[in-house]
Amino acid sequence: MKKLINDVDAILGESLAGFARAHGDLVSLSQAPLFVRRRAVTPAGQVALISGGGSGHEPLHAGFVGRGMLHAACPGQVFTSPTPDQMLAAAEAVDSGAGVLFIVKNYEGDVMNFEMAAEMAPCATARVLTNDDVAVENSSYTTGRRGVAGTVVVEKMLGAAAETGMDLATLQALGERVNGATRSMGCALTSCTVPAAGGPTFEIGEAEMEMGVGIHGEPGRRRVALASASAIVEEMMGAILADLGAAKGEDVLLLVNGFGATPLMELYLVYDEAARRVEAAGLTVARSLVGNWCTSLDMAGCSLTVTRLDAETTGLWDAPVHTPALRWGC
Amino acid sequence: MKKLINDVDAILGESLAGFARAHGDLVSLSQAPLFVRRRAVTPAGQVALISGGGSGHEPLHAGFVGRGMLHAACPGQVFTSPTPDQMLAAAEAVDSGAGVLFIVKNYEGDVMNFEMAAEMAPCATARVLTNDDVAVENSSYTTGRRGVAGTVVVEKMLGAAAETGMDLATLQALGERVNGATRSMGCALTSCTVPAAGGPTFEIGEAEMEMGVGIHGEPGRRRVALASASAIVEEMMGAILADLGAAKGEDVLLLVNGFGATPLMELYLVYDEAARRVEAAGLTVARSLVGNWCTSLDMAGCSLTVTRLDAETTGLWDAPVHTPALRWGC
Amino acid sequence: MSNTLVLRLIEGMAGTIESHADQLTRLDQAIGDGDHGINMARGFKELAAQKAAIAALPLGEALKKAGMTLVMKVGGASGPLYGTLFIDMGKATPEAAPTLADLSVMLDAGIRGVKARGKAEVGMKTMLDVLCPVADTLRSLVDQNETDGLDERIIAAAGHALHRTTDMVAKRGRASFLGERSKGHLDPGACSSALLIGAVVGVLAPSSAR
Amino acid sequence: MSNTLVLRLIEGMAGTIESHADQLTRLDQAIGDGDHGINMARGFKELAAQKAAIAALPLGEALKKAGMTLVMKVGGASGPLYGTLFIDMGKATPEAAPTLADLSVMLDAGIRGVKARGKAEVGMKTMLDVLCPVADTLRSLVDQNETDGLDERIIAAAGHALHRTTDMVAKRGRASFLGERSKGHLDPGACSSALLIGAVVGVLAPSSAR
Ligand SMILES: Nc1ncnc2c1ncn2[C@@H]1O[C@H](COP(=O)(O)OP(=O)(O)O)[C@@H](O)[C@H]1O
Ligand SMILES: Nc1ncnc2c1ncn2[C@@H]1O[C@H](COP(=O)(O)OP(=O)(O)O)[C@@H](O)[C@H]1O
Ligand SMILES: [Mg+2]
Ligand SMILES: [Mg+2]
Ligand SMILES: [Mg+2]
Ligand SMILES: [Mg+2]
Repeated sequence: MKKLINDVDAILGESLAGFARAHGDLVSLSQAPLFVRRRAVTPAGQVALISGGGSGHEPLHAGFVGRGMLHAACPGQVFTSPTPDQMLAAAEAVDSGAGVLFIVKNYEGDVMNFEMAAEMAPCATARVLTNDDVAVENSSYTTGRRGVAGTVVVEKMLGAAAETGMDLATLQALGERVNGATRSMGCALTSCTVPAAGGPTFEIGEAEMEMGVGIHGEPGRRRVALASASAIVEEMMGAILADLGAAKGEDVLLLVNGFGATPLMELYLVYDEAARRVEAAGLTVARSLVGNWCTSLDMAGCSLTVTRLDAETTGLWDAPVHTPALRWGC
Repeated sequence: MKKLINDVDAILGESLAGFARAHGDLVSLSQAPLFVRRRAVTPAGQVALISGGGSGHEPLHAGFVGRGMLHAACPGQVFTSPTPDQMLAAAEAVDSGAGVLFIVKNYEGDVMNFEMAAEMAPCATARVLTNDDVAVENSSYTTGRRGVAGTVVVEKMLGAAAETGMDLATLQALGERVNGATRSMGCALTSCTVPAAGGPTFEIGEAEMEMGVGIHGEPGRRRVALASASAIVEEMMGAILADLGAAKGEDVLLLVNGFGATPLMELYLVYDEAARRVEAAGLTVARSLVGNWCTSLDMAGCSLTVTRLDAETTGLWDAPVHTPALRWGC
Repeated sequence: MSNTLVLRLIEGMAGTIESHADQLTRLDQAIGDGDHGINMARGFKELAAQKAAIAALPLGEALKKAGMTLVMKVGGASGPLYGTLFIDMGKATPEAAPTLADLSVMLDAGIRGVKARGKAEVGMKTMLDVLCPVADTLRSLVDQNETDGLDERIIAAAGHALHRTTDMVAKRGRASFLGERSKGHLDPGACSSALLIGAVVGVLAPSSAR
Repeated sequence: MSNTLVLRLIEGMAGTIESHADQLTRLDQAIGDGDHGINMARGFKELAAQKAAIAALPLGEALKKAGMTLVMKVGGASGPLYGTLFIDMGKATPEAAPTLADLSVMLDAGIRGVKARGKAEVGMKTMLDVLCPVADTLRSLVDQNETDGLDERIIAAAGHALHRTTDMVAKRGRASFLGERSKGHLDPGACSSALLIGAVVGVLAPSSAR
């Protein structure tokens, strides 16, 4: 394992200390319980958005704390859900009295820990569950689909909506609508290495890739031979569009997300393949985002996310945002 | 070699096509000769800034084309200087009549190709050479120091200055001043793989790292045993500060730059180590930037850059910028 | 239960988890995200750090505090689940020193909590696939008033149940994302449950410990 | 020089570069950035594609156009340098078919251009460390009017000079960043120069080609 770290057990705290130091104008850090919050106090009447999950997906979620996006983020250990004390302390810190909306990726660990936090919370809470990963068969007998990079879209749009003073129930409904209009799928060329584990999570041959991989290096649909970017995007975008059910002529947002070790040069090449397929399906790529937003430590590979847009959600996407990782309009 | 690509020979064109498609509101692409330019016409009287160099350092340079930074960028093949026809075509496209300033990283290939372009250019040109890499011994008998991530700082500040209508000679002098106030050093944990070469540029053991590496996987000061982030930063920051000669109490800009395959989590951890050392040396970290800005394809590792700031350059750093990769204030 | 017994139970569980952490992580790398051993070790290390304070409490309170400690320290799916197991066992603990029958009732209560928290049942390739067979064995032995060799039987039940998770297709937890590909591997949480049961039996009936 | 000779010179040089591209790249991986073979192959492929148009020109113009083609296609350090070599040779080309003495003068002119462009001299571990010894050999043979075995001597001079770059410490090019660590490796540009000289000799005096 080759990483720029000191002590394996101290990574999270040391990294967050650097994060808070670099972005002290925007965020502040609580070390125990561990959470990151906007420096600005939540205005009265504004619902506070709190997300969180295992670390290792940076900039998700702490990088999205700031004006027009999250009010707080609770980082768990690497790939491990945070614990309820973190969510409770964060809620207490950022609740303005209008309640707290938890944005939770659909993993049982996250779901249960946020659930316990909600049960113990002194304020009104609601929850939006993201589950955009079409790689996983959607069966009511299992846990359902994973929440992956589409979470970034949900956090951005809800963040903008919260700024307008939208109430908790309406925000929650909007979140479910955005999540319902979002589909993702990913593919890994290499494994990630969890620092505490010290070695790669999975073995993969020089000529293999993992199609449909999750954001923790969980195996995906199947192990296949390494293919061209064009063939990879064909399969991923095919699965996404088949499941999305958008009508011809609709606007969509296209997000190409790197998993951490894939250079921008490759991500833009993938973007070109993806955008051409979206357009060929009769949809319009009205908004785009290309970069490393929801990563898997040092995994090589990428995911595609498509969100159906309407006038409201397009406006929410375009609204000013000022966070460590995402900034526009101000 | 595992990369998200189609044909090795088509990577650059396909990737830039995706880049131009994703950022069509800001930039446009000329395929032959190959260059990226701002969509907006250069206002009369404004000096145009053109940079360029081998590809594989994305977002440098094309990602910095836009308001408040570059007017055009000329991407060469991977790690290979662009050719003079590119610079000539770009100059013709963006010169407003006020002349063109070439920002060139100090590599003989870049220097000579930009030099030939300058000899053939129909407009007034001047050049700023960046050479911020302290890893290389500074000897007048050799090529001198390499230009590395400090180039981002030079491009940002000159871009802001150009917007104010500063003339060519004054801009050039400012560029030399900023470059002179900037020092960098890097360290690699893994090699990069040039697509056309098909394999890693250098072999490196599981427990080794390359201290003082360049941004093309060029060997650095020496091959050493993998060390803690703290020890790595100690050596790099020590070399930087010793060479920078800043006086106690001065403000500096601290840039922590990833080489492409190092996750944000590690970069922020490194940032914390670096910032603490800057402060311990009696300097103030007045501005910061953490991320992948001047990369080496898929190399793991990072570089540190420190720039001495004064009121003018601080203002230039803070000025609005709107490019694909860097955006604030608008 | 005496103060020292609770102390020794915590030490026994924490020791087992610590020495098997790598194994649990390896199992989780195969069909999960490779952190189960790390999570459990973090939680039980904290439990061990607080053992004196916990052992000073009445058993029911001790279990609840142990559970809350796990909830706040383990994280992941196993944190709330093991936490709930202990907390709900604590809620079902009598004031007097518990009999074997009480223990059976307590374990059943804890398992009900785990099922509700995780929306899971037996056969879904989770920790329940060890916890439930063990609870069933304990209950039937208590019902038949057959306490001879009880410890060996519990251990055998746990081991056998753990082994059977190999052939299951996961319906809960991260392994469920793998569908059929989850077959052929032990479930990590089932393994940690078997280890904890072994540790408890080892403390309560040292002679029969594996 | 006849039209077909120029055609065959271009084919000879392009063929050698293509078949040695990997070797040049490997040399550049050791002490540079691993693209020399790729750069040269790209440039000479373009030269080959334009061979008909170039060969149709008078020799001086043909050399200039070939040089400009390399400048616009090779990139890196070697592009402007080889481009300048050809362009400046073209500028020194007489109208009439060049004699050996003319060739020597042309090569000297090209080398002067390379030195000026690259601010380099002999001994800095670059292509000049092959080009200059070869030019020296040619010049002295012409001066002594000794054209017997000239082709073998040129090839020998190139090979020997290339070999000597191994022990040099680079003072120019990317290898110079390595300082002492640049020792022990052939210089990639010196190698491509030796290859090109071999190809030229092979076309002009096929019997003695390696
Ligand atoms: N819904 C559930 N019900 C019961 N047990 C579960 C459930 N989900 C997961 N588990 C158990 O938790 C174990 C995984 O724990 P752990 O790796 O610590 O958490 P995570 O899956 O969040 O990384 C699984 O092996 C399984 O036994
Ligand atoms: N200043 C110079 N003068 C003469 N030759 C040089 C100079 N700089 C580099 N070279 C030659 O160019 C070769 C490298 O070419 P190439 O790899 O194509 O370019 P780059 O170094 O830009 O990647 C070196 O091996 C050396 O022979
Ligand atoms: Mg986990
Ligand atoms: Mg090069
Ligand atoms: Mg796990
Ligand atoms: Mg080279």
